[in-house]
Amino acid sequence: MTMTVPAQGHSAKDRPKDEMKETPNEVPNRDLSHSDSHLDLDTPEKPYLDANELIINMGPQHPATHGVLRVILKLDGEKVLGTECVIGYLHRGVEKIGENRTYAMFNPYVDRMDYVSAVSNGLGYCEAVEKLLDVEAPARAKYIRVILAELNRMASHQLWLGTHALDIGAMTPLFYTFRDREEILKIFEKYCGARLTTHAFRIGGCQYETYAGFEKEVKNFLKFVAPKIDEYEELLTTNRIWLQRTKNVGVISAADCVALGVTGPVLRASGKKWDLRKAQPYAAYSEFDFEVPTGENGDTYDRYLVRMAEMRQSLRIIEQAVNGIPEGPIMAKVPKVIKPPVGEIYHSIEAPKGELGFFIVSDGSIQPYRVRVRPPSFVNLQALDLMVRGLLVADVIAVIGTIDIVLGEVDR
Amino acid sequence: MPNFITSYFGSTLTPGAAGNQFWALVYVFVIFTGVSVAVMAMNWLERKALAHFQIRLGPMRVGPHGLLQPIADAIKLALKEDIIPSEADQFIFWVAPLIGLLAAFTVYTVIPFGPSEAVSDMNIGILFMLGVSSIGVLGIVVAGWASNSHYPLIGALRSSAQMVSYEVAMGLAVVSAVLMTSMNEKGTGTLSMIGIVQAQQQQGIWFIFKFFPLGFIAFAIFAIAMIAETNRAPFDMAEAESELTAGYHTEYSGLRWSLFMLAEYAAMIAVSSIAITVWLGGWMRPFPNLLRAPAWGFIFSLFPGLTFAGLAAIAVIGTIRMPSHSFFKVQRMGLAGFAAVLGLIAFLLLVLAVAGRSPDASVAARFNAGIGYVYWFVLKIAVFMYLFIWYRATWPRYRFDQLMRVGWKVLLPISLGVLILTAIAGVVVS
Amino acid sequence: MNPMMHTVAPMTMMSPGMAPVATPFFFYMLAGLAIAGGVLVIMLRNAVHSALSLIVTLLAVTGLYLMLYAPFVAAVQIFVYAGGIMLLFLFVIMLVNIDRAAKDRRFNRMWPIGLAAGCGLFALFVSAFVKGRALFPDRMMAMSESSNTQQIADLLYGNVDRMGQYRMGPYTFAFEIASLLLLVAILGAVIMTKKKI
Amino acid sequence: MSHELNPAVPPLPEGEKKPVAEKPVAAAAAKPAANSEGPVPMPWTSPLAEKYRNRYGSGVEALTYLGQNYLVVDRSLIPDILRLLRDEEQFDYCVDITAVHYPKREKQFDVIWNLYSYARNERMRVKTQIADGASIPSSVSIWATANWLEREAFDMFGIRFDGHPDLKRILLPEDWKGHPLRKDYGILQQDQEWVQINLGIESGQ
Repeated sequence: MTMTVPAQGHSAKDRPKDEMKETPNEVPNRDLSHSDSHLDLDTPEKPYLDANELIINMGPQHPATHGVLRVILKLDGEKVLGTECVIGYLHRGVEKIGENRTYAMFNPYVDRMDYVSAVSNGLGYCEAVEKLLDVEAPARAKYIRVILAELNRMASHQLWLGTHALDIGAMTPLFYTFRDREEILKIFEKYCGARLTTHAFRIGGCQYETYAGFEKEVKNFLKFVAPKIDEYEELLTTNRIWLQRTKNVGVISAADCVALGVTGPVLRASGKKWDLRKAQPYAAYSEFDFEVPTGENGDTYDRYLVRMAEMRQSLRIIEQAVNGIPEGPIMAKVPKVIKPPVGEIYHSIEAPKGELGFFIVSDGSIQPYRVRVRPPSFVNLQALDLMVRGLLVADVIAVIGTIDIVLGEVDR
Repeated sequence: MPNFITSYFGSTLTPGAAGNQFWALVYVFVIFTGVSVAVMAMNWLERKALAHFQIRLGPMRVGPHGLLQPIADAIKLALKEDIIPSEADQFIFWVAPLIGLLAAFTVYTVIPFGPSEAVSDMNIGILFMLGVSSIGVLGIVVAGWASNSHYPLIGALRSSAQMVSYEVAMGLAVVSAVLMTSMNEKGTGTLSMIGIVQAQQQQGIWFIFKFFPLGFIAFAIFAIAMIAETNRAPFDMAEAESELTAGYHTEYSGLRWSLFMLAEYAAMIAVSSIAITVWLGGWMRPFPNLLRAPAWGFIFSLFPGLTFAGLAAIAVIGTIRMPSHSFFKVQRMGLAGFAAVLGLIAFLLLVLAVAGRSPDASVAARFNAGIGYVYWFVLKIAVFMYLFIWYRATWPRYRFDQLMRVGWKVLLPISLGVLILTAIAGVVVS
Repeated sequence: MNPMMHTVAPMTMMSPGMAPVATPFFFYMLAGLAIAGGVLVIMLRNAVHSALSLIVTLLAVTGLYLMLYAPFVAAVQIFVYAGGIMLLFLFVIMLVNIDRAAKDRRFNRMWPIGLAAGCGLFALFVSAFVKGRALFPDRMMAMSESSNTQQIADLLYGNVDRMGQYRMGPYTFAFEIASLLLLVAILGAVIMTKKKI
Repeated sequence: MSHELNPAVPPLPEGEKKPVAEKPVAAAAAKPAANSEGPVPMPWTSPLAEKYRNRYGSGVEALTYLGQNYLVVDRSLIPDILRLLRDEEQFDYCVDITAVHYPKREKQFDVIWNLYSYARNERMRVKTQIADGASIPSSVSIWATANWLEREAFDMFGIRFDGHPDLKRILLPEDWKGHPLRKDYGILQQDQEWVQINLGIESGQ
């Protein structure tokens, strides 16, 4: 009856087993030295009553692992003793591809990493190459970039909210968020012809001028979506079951976040007010007035609230940007063949999921010598083990949802 | 006509009580068919209602407004390959859905759709219902075990623990209502389903309003526990699709899987009928004690016909609003036909209501009364079914430990308290 | 056919105004089911199969209770044993490592004693059966062959009431003692299983 | 090599009305006036750089390029310097750990730590060079986040990190042969044997 999961090569190194005795809703006192996920999966002798430890394989085909994440759970009844993430099922070697494409050719590939926020990926990559070339996009292009990136942040958060709520068992928000995300995708489609993998930007600016009525449509969307966010909140924010399922679940402190390199809403929800748009402004973000919402407890509920607040802040930014969008060219003077000088650059932006960085090494040729992507989902996912130890199986689902991972980005 | 057929006419007993096996079999057959059809209708209704909660259309392709979708689904499921995992326990895997189904359908023998519109009246009816419906979970548990897979096993464990915990609160809530039945001159209560409704009739009050708010609290406890008992959202721990893929029926497919669904929906209707029988006056029409005049009886007896007329009108409007494209020709005809059938039923019911008005026409009157009982009972069930769908569309899922906490630490003490207070109130009043 | 229907059928058939139908048939069928289930419980290797056989036995016994005009006991049998206790049995059995349990010896060394005890019990039953007719001849007559429908109706419908009266009357003390015993058992179970209280 | 691009003069569009985001001052400063090959790394002068240069002498080289600072550190100094950077200089957030492969060099790999300080709102990189087959001390004890990042570097480049709690492949299958981000690993190359055994197909291409 007990199946030993064929795990991918677990050495039989013995690590001290976490003895988590807390009840699930208490904040466990965690020791970071065990955060590396190592499960002792090879139990030689099955005990007669093996109710105590159950090893269960969640994914890669599982409805709530947001793609092809595989989590091996070691359970005591339903209590999680430890987890091990097995990733790489969607590995496409994006970084290797980057070394074999020209700078411009690689641009659409980055859209395929975090495919629910393709615009942000493109923005990060284009700005990194621009930095390497030492050119700067024109102001109008920057404004367009901000508008689209913030729309994309909304879309990403809406998708997160829908799937997260679905994971916790609330079916209905999914359809509400998808209805509203559709409006964003329509704007993307009208702007660049694609809905998901947009490839909206070019190195040096934007390829396309905004279409006629772009500003009006964006403004209409802002008016349309503001009450919809209240609608989501109405369904969930004060819902008793939602509160019970999310409060004090998957707690992570700010110090743990920093140590684990966790960024984005997860970091902010644990109380650290840090947003790259404020800390190291890129594009045109320094010109807008917006808040960085933070939480207090670092639990799933705070992360939910932070993301909801971020949606509202995105609306503020878009409103300012669309009202103040300057006239002018949308493309800087960039050579047809992009051939940066020898050197290396790191540039990062605040993607919806956290800090998305591009480290590009140029050898002076038309292809990057090395493109390193610093994926927020990948790094944030590392905190899963810390966040779920001592919780229940149902909480693992909630925490996977609340970290907001996209496996395309985790595996690249 | 043979005596065993005609002798039952005019009897005020259930066929079981009258000892008429022929009519008992007829009733069994009618209930079996009726429940199966109701489950199909419920399936369609759930998909449609859920879809409209979620700004979708739901099934629209098979038949007008997807009306034939459940039939298409049933055919598809029946024809699907029946997969039994090689590592599964073959026999138990095979028998598990049947256990659940048998338990779910067996309880219908004592559900009183009317004072004589039940297969049988047992003096332990309510205990029988609770007991047999608790057997249904055995099917779920052994199904989860027999699948020999982890997710079904966890689903089965959850299901059994959940069922044991909620049955206690459920039973205590029912007991407090049973106490209320003893509030008569003789001081004798009853466990019979029909007796409980008749007690409400005699006391002139639905038990939900009796000793307000005690009856209401007991009802609320039962209403919560029955959702847990039937594994529905927000207590659908056993088949939580985001956690356990599909819970106990992960490994099931085809007909066997559909038997689980059939059992689940049949059980939903069954527990709703317990709630209706015990607290909501069973087959009684609204205000039978206040609106006593025969005219009121006539007005209420028009309701079934009017309901069907309303449904027919909706179908007619749907036919008219259908796009006048040749693609929709068949659908149009189908919906028009559906409207015609509904209209015919409405007409017959209205004629019967008028014919049964005069007390002389005893067979028609009796028939008319029977239709009225069944109508009100089914209407109340429909409200409950809608609530089930509504809950599912609105609430997130409880976590397992929270569910147990609610069961043991909230519902159980409250139901005990209600039981004691009801007893005290009963003594004080009498 | 639905096995539950059998258990219901005798009850409904013994209603007033109706002579019992095929009583011996149902009796022997249910008795046979109960014995077959009981034998299977100890013969089957798989614990879950055994548990299911035990459920069959319990349901058959439920039917027998109904035939003895003890509907309340029958209902409690379903409610408590088949529904509640067997569920917990299964709950525990499912967590046991079946692979290993199947390899274990089915009968331990005590089997001769068990066999002897079984034979003794069987002899007791036979003697009770033979002598029992002489012990309670009137009652047995009254039960099975009485044509007095009113008496049967009293038996049928007064059953639960009488049960309650006995319980709250002459047997209150015994009842409370039993419940105290159960309470102690519950406390013991909690203390034994809970690691930290 | 012809360069149409002169990075010293960033092409600004005409008719610029809105103010553009200010360029980093350091970037302009770092740019040498006349260099057709683009900017070159310049020595980085800052208290931090001075401090480490003084403490470790020639083992540390502090450079800046396009406004981004980095230390090139001798391999033997890596554990000390990383720990000091975290403890003394508040570089408490390890953004990334990665590597670059230069097959023609004697020490083939650049290992790069990308650090950020929340307190100072400042980024820097630490680089070191190691030879193929050489190992490098793990920084998991310094930043917990290094765990997966080092596993990825091991997976992609075959760089061993001493003292890593669970150094194994992360993105590729456990028994895959080869490290794909090495320059000698072709873009169409794959572990044929693994593909045939595990996927049951002739080729993944």
